[in-house]
Amino acid sequence: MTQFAIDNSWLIPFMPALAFIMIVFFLRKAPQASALFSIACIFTSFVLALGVVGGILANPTTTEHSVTWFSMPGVSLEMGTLIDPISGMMVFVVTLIALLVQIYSIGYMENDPGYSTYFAYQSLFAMSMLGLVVSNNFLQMFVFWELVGLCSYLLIGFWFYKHSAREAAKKAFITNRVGDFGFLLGILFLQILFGTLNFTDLADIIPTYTNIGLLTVVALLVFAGPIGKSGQFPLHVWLPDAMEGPTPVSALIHAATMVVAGVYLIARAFFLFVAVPNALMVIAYVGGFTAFFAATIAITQNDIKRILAYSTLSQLGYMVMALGVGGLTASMFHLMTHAFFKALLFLGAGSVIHALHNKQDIWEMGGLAPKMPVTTKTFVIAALALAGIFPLAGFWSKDEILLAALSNGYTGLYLIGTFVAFLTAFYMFRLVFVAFYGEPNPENHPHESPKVMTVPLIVLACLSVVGGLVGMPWLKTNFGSYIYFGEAHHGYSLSIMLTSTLVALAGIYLAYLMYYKKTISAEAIAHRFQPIYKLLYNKYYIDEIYQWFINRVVDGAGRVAYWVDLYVVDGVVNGLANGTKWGGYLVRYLQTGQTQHYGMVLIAAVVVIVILLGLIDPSMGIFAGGGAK
Amino acid sequence: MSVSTIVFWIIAAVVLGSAISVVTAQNLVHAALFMVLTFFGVSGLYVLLEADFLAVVQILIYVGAIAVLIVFGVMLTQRKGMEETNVSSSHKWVTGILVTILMVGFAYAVTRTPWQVSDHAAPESTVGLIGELMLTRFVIPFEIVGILLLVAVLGAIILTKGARRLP
Amino acid sequence: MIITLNHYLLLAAMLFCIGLYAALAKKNAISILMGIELMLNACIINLVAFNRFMAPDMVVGHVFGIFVIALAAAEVAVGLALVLTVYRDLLSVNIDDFNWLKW
Amino acid sequence: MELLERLFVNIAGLARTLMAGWSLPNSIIELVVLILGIIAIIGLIIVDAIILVWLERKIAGFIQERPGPNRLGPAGVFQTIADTFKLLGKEDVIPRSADRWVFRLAPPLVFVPAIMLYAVIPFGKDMVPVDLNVGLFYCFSIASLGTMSFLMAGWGSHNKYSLLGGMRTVAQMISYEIPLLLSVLGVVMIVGSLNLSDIVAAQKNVWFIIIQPVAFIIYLIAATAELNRGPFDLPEGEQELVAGVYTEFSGMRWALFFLAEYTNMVATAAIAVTLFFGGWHGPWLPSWMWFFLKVYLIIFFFMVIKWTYPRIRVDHLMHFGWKFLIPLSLANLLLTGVGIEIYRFMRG
Repeated sequence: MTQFAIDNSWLIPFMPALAFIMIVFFLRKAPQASALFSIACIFTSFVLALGVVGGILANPTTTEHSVTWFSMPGVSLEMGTLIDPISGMMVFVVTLIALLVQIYSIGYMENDPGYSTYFAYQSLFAMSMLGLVVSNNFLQMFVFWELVGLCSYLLIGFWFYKHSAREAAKKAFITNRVGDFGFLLGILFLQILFGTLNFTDLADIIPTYTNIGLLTVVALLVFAGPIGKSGQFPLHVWLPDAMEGPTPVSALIHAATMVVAGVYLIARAFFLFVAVPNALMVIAYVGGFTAFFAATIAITQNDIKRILAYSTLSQLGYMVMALGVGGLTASMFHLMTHAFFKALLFLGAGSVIHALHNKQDIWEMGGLAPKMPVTTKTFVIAALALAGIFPLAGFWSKDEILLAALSNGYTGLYLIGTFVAFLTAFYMFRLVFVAFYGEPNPENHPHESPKVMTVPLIVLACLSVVGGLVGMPWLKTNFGSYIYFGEAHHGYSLSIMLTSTLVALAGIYLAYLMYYKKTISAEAIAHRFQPIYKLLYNKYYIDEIYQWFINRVVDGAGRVAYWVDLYVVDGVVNGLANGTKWGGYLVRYLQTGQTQHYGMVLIAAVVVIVILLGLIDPSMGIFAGGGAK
Repeated sequence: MSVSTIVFWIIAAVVLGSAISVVTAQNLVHAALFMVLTFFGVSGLYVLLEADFLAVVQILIYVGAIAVLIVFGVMLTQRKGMEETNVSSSHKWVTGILVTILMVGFAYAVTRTPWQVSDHAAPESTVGLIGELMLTRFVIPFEIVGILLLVAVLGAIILTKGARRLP
Repeated sequence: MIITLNHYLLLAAMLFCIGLYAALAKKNAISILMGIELMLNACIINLVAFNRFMAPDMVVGHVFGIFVIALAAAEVAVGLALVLTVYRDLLSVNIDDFNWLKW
Repeated sequence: MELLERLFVNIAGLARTLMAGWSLPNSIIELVVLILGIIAIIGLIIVDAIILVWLERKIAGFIQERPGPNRLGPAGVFQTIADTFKLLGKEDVIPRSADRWVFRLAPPLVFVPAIMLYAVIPFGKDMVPVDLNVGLFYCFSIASLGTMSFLMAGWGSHNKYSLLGGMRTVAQMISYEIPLLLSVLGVVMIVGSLNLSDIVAAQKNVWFIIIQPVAFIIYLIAATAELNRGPFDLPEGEQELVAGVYTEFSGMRWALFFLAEYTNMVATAAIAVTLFFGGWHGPWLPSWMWFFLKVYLIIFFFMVIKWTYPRIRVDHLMHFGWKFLIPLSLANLLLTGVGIEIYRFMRG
């Protein structure tokens, strides 16, 4: 079974693709059937993924299958699958979350007119994401990379009748273009420099390559992809807006899976980044800055999904930072645990939004805890996990990142990470206390969500609790024994663990004081730090800066180009056209409209050609060929 | 002078004479009838060339169908008398010179070329061989010709009857 | 005197040239069609003559002759249909009047 | 009996030996024998026509419950001969505005192809004038020549009835030529030869009317239409077109048309016999007698049809030809092909 799953890993993306095709072509008119078929397919993929994981745990080796896609002289492109511990873990996470989210969607998307379409998109996304994960080369990965971008666009704009959804979808797509362009350039560079895009081959070649300057450029170009897709500063602006999509989509795509594709790409191409320490440093600082930057914004936001979105950005920053400081294991571990609890948070938020009929402002909620016990409990578990409280999942992975930062000499980043842990605990429990334990809003009549929605929550809550235990440094074969770069390590530091736990608890306590006990007035603090608060509340005015840039600089350049086009390019074209026109006036006298005249010219031309050919070689001429046997 | 040689010269005279009459006859119907005579002569040439099947096909299709169609066309498009219906254009002298030069070129080419003539005898019956070739080696052209004929016939019907406009 | 390939080829060439003259210098559209028929006939004579004198064992020339005859039939059907259609509009089959292609 | 059987063959052999005695070259002997044969055939046709005209008038009379010709000779047998002399003596009128040459050429050009048909028909055992290997095809191509002559006759008369009649003739003949050819192809597929002698030989045991009944019916209908006879005689429909193409013709020219029609009828019947009724095969009697017996039977059938059925309307005629006979003959062709395959499969 496990061997079958590993050898036929192409089936994993194929099953959702089948679902997509079936729904699009046959099941459009049958919403329930399409949902069930989609879930059945993703479940099959999940079973296969379990097989893959089982195989990896038994024998952590790399299995690669590839076929030639097409080959030309000089370029040979292949398609294939690459199963190693990293992709095995990713396949497991993606299929699991996708399965749970799809089950959850049965309840959440109930009565939506685009039910079938929604599941078709979900299947397409699952196909693309899984295809991305199992790719064995950059080009195939890029294809699926673009496909997940497309799915993201489709799902953000799923409620396209809403203006904001359309705008958000466009924003996500366009912002991603910037990063993807860099990524594509990087791929082209790799193909030109090394003649192959296969990960395994490149991993062999790159360490021997000596032109570090060029390689740095390539690495940074490739890193542009993750900047866009994983929402790193400065291309993070699309992710909060992407919350316009249905909440399960946010959970699956914009929290647990698609956005970590960038992190996965860095991990996959880690050999490339390790070869150029400068690039690694850039990655580390970009990640660290994003983590801090997003966390500070999250403190001031009021929309439940936006808080979670900034939290996602912050956690993605963590993962990227971990990679930057060389902690591949830590990053991947955090990726996995984060997928569990962040998906849980989003699904919980979705449950709340569902119950409150699309209300998203946390200040309009309040007092949900008694009405929605399951949602509240699972949400709190997830929040604790995210805050990094012992022994929940986030604790282990966050500690590992901090350890990696400190042990690799990035003390500054370690401090930032610790501070971000504090901020994380603070904004998460601000959310929890306000939304679930605040003053009940008399307008609301919340009710617990149906089973089909709560069961995925419970499953994810269990995973959020125990998911981190696989990475306990005391285990003999823990997470790091499978996923590492170079060699496995089992280090831990009690001081870091204690610090981070204390810091998180401090954040929770501060939130408790400010928003539950109200002993510290949040308004007063906001008033006192008015400029900073406004800066944070308006997300550092990044969107406005981009808008100004586009309005002034891009439009100004556009106006110049317009003038050039109008007077220079059009002038040349019109001049040519006029010349042609006047030429045509002269030449048209040759066109009599009499077919016979044309025929005569034709025959005359034949006669002339025959005579000329006869003259060129008068001895035998063209007439010698008639004797062919 | 064997019999076949005499027959060849007679047929050649008939073919060329009637072909020239096609061009020179003032009455278009006469021209068309001379054309029929030309077709007959060509059919005779096929008999001389031991292509009996082709000779019969020539008569069946050219005389029995194509010539009839053309005469029909003549009759449907002439309203007044038939005198002076087959006149040449104003550029007939240029055309004549051009065609003469082309003929000289042809003659030069034909006489200068050392043809590799085979001395094998022609097969007794060609029908079976033709059928076999058409359905084996030339089956694709055969099918294409069939489709072409179908398309041509449909096109001709639509052209003359006028296509019915869809509501 | 023996009739050789050249006799047939020259005869066909003459027939072709007469047909070509009819096609290029006649005013009546149907005359032009007749000229084209003469040219096609000349082609078939060539095909059959080559077949007879250069490769009599194979009847490829005959087969192609039949194809040309079929083509001629198609050509005449469509050509006459065109002439009749134009005639309905113009009440003329004079090729000089067919000048819609003119600027 | 043996003498009778070999009668004509022996006459030809006698002529050959006689000329060989005069030490003439071989090719000329064959030519003379051929010419003799042609003369014999033309004589046969004329005698035949005289008999047939009398027969037709008798049959018409019988069907219409009147005696028919009954004055000259016993049962009026000499009536036709008298008519022939009358026609020969008539004034030859050519309309002033007629296209003279076309008008004059038309009647012989109708008649000549009709005679040419006889060149390939096997009249009896070893009695085929020219044993052509594309015989059947030759028959149809010669038969199609008649169209052109009718068109010439209709056009040359410069008479609107003639022209209309000519056009109708051509339309009818071209339309019905297709089912005619297609029906015959079934037989050709079974025999695998276009040679009429081969076709006759193939019917030694079983006549093709048993294997190809549909083809025979199609052939009979289409042939009637080709002959412009019977219910399909619109081109000369008196009530509408005066006499169609024949309107302006008189005297011997008209007689030629008439002769051609009967010649064609005999030829059509002869081909029908060759294709479907086993040709000259038959017991006891000499082969050529069997042949003529069968031919006359079919001619009798043609005549009965002509005098019993009303004339069909022109659009019905075309619809029947294009929309019924052609699909039917195609279906017959398909069935024949399938049957042949099955037969081959059964035989291994």
